[in-house]
Amino acid sequence: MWLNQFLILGALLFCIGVYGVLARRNGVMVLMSIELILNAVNINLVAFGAFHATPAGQVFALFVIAVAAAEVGVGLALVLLIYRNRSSIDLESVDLLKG
Amino acid sequence: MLAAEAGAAASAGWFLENAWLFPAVPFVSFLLILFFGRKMPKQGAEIGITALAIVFAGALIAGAQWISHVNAAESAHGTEETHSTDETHGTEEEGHSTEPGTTEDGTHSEEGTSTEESHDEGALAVSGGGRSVVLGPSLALPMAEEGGEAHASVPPVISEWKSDWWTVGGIDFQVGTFVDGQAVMMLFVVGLISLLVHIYSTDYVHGDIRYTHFFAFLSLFTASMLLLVLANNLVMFITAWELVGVCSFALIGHWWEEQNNSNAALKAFLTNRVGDMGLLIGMITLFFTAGQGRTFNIYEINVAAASGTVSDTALTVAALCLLAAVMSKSGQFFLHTWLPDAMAGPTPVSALIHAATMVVAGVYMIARMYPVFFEGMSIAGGSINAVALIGAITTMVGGSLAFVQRDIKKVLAYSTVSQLGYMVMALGVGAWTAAMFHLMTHAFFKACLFLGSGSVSHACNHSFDMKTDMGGLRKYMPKTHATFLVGTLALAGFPLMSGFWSKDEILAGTGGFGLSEGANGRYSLMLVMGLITGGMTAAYMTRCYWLTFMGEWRGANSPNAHHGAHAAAHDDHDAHAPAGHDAHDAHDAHGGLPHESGPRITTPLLILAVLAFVAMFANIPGQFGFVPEGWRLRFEHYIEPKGEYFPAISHAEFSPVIAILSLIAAAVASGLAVAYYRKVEAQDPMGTELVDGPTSKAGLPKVAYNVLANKFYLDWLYTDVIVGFVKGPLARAANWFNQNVLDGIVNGTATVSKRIAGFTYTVLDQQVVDGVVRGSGIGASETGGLLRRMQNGRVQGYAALMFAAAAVLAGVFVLAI
Amino acid sequence: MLASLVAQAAQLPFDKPIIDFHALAPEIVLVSLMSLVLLVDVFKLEEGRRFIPPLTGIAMLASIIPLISLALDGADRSMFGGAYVVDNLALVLKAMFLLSGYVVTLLASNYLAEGDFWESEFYLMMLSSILGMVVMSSSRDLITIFVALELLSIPAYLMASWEKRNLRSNEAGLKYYLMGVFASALMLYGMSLLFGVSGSTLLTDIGAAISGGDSSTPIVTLGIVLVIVGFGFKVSAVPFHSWAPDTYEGAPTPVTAFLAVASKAAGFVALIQLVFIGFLGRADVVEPMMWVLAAASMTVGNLIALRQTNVVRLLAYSGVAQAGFMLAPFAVVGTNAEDALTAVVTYVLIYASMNLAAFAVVIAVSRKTQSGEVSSFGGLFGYAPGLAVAMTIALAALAGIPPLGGWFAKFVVFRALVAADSAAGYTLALVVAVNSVIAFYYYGMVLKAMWFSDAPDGDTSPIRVPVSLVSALTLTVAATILFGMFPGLIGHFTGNLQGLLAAAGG
Amino acid sequence: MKDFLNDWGLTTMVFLPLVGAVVMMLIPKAEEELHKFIALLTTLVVGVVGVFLTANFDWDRSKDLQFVVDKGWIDVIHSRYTVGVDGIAMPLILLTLLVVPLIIIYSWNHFPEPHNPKAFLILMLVLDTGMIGSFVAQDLILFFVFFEVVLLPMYFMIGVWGGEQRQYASIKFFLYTLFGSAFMIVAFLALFFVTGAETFNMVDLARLVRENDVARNTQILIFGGMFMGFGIKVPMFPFHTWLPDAHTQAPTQGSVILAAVLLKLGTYGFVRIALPMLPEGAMWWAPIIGGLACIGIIYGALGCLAQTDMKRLIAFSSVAHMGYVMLGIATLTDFGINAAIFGMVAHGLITGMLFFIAGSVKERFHTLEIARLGGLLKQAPYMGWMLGFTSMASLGLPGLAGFWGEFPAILSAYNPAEGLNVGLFRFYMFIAALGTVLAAAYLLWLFQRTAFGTPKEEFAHEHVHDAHLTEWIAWLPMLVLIVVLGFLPVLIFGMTSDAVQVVAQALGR
Repeated sequence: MWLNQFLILGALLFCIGVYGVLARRNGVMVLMSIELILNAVNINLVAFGAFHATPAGQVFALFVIAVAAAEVGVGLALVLLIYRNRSSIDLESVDLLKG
Repeated sequence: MLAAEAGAAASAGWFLENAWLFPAVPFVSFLLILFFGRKMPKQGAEIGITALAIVFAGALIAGAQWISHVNAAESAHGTEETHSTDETHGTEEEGHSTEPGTTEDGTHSEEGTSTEESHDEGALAVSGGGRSVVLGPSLALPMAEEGGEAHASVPPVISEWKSDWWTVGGIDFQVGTFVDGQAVMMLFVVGLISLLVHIYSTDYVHGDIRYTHFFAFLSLFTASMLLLVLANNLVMFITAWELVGVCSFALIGHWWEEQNNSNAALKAFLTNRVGDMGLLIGMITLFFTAGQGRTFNIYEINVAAASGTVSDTALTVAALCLLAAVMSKSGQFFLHTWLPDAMAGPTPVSALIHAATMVVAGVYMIARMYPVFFEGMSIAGGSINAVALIGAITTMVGGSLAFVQRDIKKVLAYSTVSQLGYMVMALGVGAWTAAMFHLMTHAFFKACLFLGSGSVSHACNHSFDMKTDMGGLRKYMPKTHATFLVGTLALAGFPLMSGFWSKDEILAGTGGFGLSEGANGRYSLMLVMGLITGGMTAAYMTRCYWLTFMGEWRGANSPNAHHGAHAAAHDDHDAHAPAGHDAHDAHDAHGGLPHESGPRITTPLLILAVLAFVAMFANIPGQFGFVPEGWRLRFEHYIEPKGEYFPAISHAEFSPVIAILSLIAAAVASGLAVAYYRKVEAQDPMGTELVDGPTSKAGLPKVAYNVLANKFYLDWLYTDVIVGFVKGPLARAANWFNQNVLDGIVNGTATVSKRIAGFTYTVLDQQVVDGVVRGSGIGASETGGLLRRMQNGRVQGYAALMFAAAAVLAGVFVLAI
Repeated sequence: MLASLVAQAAQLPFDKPIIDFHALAPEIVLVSLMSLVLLVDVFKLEEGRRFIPPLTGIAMLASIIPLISLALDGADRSMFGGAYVVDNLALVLKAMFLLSGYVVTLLASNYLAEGDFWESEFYLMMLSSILGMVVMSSSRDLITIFVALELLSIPAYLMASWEKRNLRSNEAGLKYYLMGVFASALMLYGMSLLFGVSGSTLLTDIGAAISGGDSSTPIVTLGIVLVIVGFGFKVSAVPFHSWAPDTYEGAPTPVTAFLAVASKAAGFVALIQLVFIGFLGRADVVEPMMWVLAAASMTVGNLIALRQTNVVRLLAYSGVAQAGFMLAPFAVVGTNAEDALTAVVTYVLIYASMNLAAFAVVIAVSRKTQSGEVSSFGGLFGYAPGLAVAMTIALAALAGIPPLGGWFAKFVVFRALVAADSAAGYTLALVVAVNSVIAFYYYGMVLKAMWFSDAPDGDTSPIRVPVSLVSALTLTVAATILFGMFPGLIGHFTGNLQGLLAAAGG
Repeated sequence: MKDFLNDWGLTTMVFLPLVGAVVMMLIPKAEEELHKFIALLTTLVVGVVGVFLTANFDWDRSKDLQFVVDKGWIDVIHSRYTVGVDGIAMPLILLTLLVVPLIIIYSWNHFPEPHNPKAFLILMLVLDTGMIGSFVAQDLILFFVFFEVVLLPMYFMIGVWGGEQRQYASIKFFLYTLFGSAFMIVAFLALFFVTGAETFNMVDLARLVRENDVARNTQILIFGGMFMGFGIKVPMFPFHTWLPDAHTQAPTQGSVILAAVLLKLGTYGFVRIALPMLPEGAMWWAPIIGGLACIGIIYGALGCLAQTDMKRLIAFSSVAHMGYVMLGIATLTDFGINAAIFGMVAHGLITGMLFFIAGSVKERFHTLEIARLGGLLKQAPYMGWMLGFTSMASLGLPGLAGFWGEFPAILSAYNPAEGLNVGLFRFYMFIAALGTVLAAAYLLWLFQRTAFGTPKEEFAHEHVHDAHLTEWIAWLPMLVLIVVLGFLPVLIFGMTSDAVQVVAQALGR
């Protein structure tokens, strides 16, 4: 079975995603990094689904994809809103609220 | 409501069984004065006097009833014993008859029962009726008391309330009264002196702003004192004990506007409180150790202690603790320092409370709990013990300190300390009767002296300073002078005065050097100290008398002669006087010469002076064969308890040697004092002391001349060296020690405890204990502040935190589990 | 291709799902009325728009009716192979979400109408979020949970930044969103691992699989940790709490109330299901992890709260600490599951009422003061004693002072911890004890301002409180008091919960 | 009537004040007279109910709970609404019933700033409910709830109507007590679980602990938790630091109620809950409690001596006095526990009275700094004498109530329960006796400096009104009771003695 390879790929994607989320200052890039993590999840799900010979993994993955789309939609809306109000999507500068 | 118990025959006497009325009457009077006094025509004084008159009358009747009670008990006992023992040995029988409490012989007691019903000569015990008795040889063998039958048992009259006073853990406690000869005697003394003081006060504190209060507290005091006397159990006893303390506090501080007075009041109360601690612990110890069950009942405790069923350790501890209480209440060395200060109170108060009654409460307690002390201190057969030693030291300390006082009341106060020392010493050596006798006589003559000093001060612009404001008063106040003289003689131990006899009995009771027969031990040291003090007493009283009544009146030159100068009075007592006096006193108006006081003042003085003399008849020594047997040792006969609640003490004989020794001591001392003051008078009629003492003589050339000029210095030796030394360095040293060391300790305790208190509060409490609390609060808040910095507003930081935490958690659990 | 798929599908065991419409009635009612709200808005029925808030309220209340009928019916209903269960627990929680939603509607209506907001869409968002919560209450399956979670979260992201032209609101929304999505992603990764181990998305299956022989595999541990992290974010447990204060402060206050109560409760609901049904076999991981999260949340939340000057922010940190209290019973889940479950559910219910009461007062007061600073509460007792008393009741309840609701919540937590009779339980009980004292300190700051201080600007004109707010306040305060005086009221629900584990197939 | 009392008597007594408070909430603030009237009436009616209960109390069975009501309350945790009174609770209930109306009378025209009688009296009534409830509760959880109910009203009373440092004092009071009760509730729960009880009923729990032979170490730990809760409330050294602040800053009425009743909740808890339920734990803790009590006695006294503020001094004296109460409890003997209960009542009356006087002094002179006072007897002789009288009572003068709290406590330390270190307790006895001396010192010192002497220059020419009518009405009953209880201690001991024996028997004595 080719399970481990998929899992390793998923883990790598996950790590890259996490790095992106934590390190990129551009809001859009952060959104994309999150997509990477979600895709890592999808790979895992599909792989495991195949491994267990159950469609649940694929179904789960479909739900994730759908929801991720919605999420990114909202996310982009928020980034846009920020951009409109501040003319910047640098996350570092978004720190009005703290303490 | 009341149940007569404890074996008292039904005929014990209504007043004895209902003795609770004695404290109740003055207490009611207290309440009446408190609530209605102001509205009464005499502002409440009449209520108090009426109450005290009732009490006094009751005390007389109670006395009579007690005497018949004793007689009845003896006759009962006698009939029992007649057939068994007596009859057979006639000589011993006679010997017995000279001994206290041994009139159990069939013949005697049978006579005794029927005869005496009429008696009332003022003093209870004096009143032995004319019994025809066998005149035994006046010097019989000291009795060896074999067997219990030596004493006729006279049961005390104990009455208890039926309902509980308090109840804890299945043990019920009742209030009740415990009347025996001792208590009856005290009833009489307290009732009489309180009555006289009440009458005296109506004049003395007339016009005082707190006139009504004064009488209210006098009533309360009397009630408390009577309660103390009659208490059936130790809880009642301590209640009364502290109540009299409170009254003393209130009356010492009667003129509380002056800080000195309130200081004195506080000092008195606090010093007493220290002693009360001893009483508290002592009674607790007895509660748990004496008797079968747990009891505060004095009778039961005494029975247990006397029967030897209580462990010695417990008794010793209890006795020592109680002794602490005595030391404070009865002004024993080294807790005596409050007593002189207590003179800040009005003079009648000093007479009543701080001379005649309250301060003897300690003595009374030892007497009351005598088995505890007798067994606890192993008095029998000893030569020294704590009680006797404390008494002896006190008596000397008080005597020497009296020398250097210029305040007449303080002289009397130290004298009181000294005399109380005598009483305690007497109890310490086993001379129970002597102590109580002295208690009574002392009450009479010391009250007389105090009231006399008040009368004097009344005449001298309310000053008590002998050196500046007195002198030569015999001319102006003959009645006061005469009574004061009687009091002085009695105190100094002049023969034929009551003080002589009572003091002598004490000295004989020591059994020192085997000079007296029948004593409980050989307390030689006590005898020596007692004799020395006897001399000192004579000397300082002579000084006091001289300064006050002899010579010329110095008051005219005194700053105190003029009212504006009141504040110049040196001593911290009531020189400031009842405020109302300014308005009312006539003598201030007529040229400031002293004048005799009014009848309300002099009458009590006269009565007391008479008693100071008459009281000697109360306990005529048993050896005085020329006196009818029924007149001898009446005090001992009726007052000393007989029964299982009293230890088997033996009774010392009258010792002519000791009597003569003490007489000599007194005579020499007062002679020296007279000589000294004559010399002073010769040098400077207005002077009070020699200006140049022995120390100021200097230069060899002068010596020879002086030797001649001074008649080989004999005169000087007598007057200056001996008297001067005693009066000067020694007494001053004692005074210094007293004022600086002892009093310093007392006051220092206060200061130190305040310091400690300050430290405890500011450092320990506010900084350490509370600091921990506040510190933890601040710590929490600061930590919060630090944590808050992590919240820097950067969302990726948050995400990093989240991820890092997740990673750490995952790492830990994956690796650990 | 397609044919092969169909053929493949035909071979799969695919049973036609039996749909119990009674069980789904609350959701159906809610969706229907939600659609109505949407339609009114979409078709720009201008005169209809002012009916939207009442309609929203009615939607919530109407959905409760089938809940009652279900409760009366009493039977547990299970659908989709156990993925969707309607039992008493679910009913109680749904009722709570719906009522919270109703109260938030009451809170929001005037707030939105008077401010610079889009109104009608807001209610739509809220309804769908509530729908997510209602679904969450019944979810017993990873997929359902995930979908419900996103359904309740995504509208919430939007609501947080609802004040479009306010930078703070934007920031609140963005932070919430980013953190939320990141947490979801982590959680999903964990879920995928759990799925991988068990081969099923049903919680019962997962539970059975991971408590089996090789249950100590690191992969399971990792999965559990990541899933808990995801919901730890949702309930704002330390150290996943950072978003909460910022978001709470920046978001419109009614939204904050919504997030602090409903959204947090939803997180707990998910945790309850995951832990009690799924992870009970791995108490060795869950217990220590929850111990750490609970202790950290209480302590850190309280300590930071000590230094807050803004009431909303203070309530946010207080919420963090409260989350700690609610997490505490999870720490003894292995030894004392029943008491722990009762404790959490009780706490969540009571917490909802008292926290909503507190927010209601904050909203009412800020109507006048336009400020969220603690000092702005100064002298409140003088000029608005009613509000002051309501706030006092709310805060005292949060602090756990009898006889107000919070004490019982804390009590059951203590009870669960002590009953476990383990060192972990006792120590955590002590941590709870100490923290409940610290907590009062900052609640006390607000009380102090209200009762002991004077109005900061000397303005003591009374506050005009609209009817909707008054009713919200009355509801919540009354509930807070009732829960405190007669905890039996909740006891009845939680009492019925005892059999839940079995019913849910645990 | 009898039936009503049996079924509803206690409940009425407990909740009537709450009803009064609710009624008052509905009445506008401006109707001040009405508020006062309602509050007074409520408490008086409660008092009347109490009197009826007392009259119907079967004194021969004072060791049993009477008027018991046992209804379901929180089924899920097996807690029930169980109330009842026995000889231990009775004196304290009566004390509460007496003190609260007196405080309201005293308040009649003494409302401290910022006035607001409505709020003040409502809080007072809520307090009343909490206090009475604590004394009648026979279920641990019920007790806990009532125990905590008093916190908030007191917090506000101090915080709103208090002195300058009121905010600090009120929060300190609150946090301290809360801290203790958190431990206490944990202890209660632990007790519940270790006994395997299906109930929080106090009597049943005590029985179960005995029957199940709960291990000694467990008992010690659980007792420790209770010790924190009750000990802070008492307060015992070193948890006392909230007390001086709270007392000093609280308004007069608050101080009185704090001294008279609230502190008693702690000691009552020891007697009612900790001792009978955990006899072995009590054994272990007794020397510690005794030691802390003795430290408290001396420490409180020293604290008093260092004070410059009259009220603070009285507050510190509470630390010392409660030390005696705790010493009595620590001996675990019937003497000691009886003394403790008497001490609670006596301290309530006496210290309450002292606070009343301090409050009135403050009202007249606007200061309580001892150095500035003086000559009270000159300017207000009645108040002065009352101060003197109460001081005397406070220092434990025999013949007044205070003595009966101290003396049997000291007595009992001579002979503590079997198994306790006799030597140690005798040492405690000595310390306690020493404390009486110090007590006299600080109280008389206070009396001397405030009442004796002449008024200071700044007040010399001021007209000072002696006690007002309301003050007389409020004070006289307390003064009379101090005397009456002093003369007839059986009034309290008679109530408690049998009931305490039950406790003592539980302790194996």
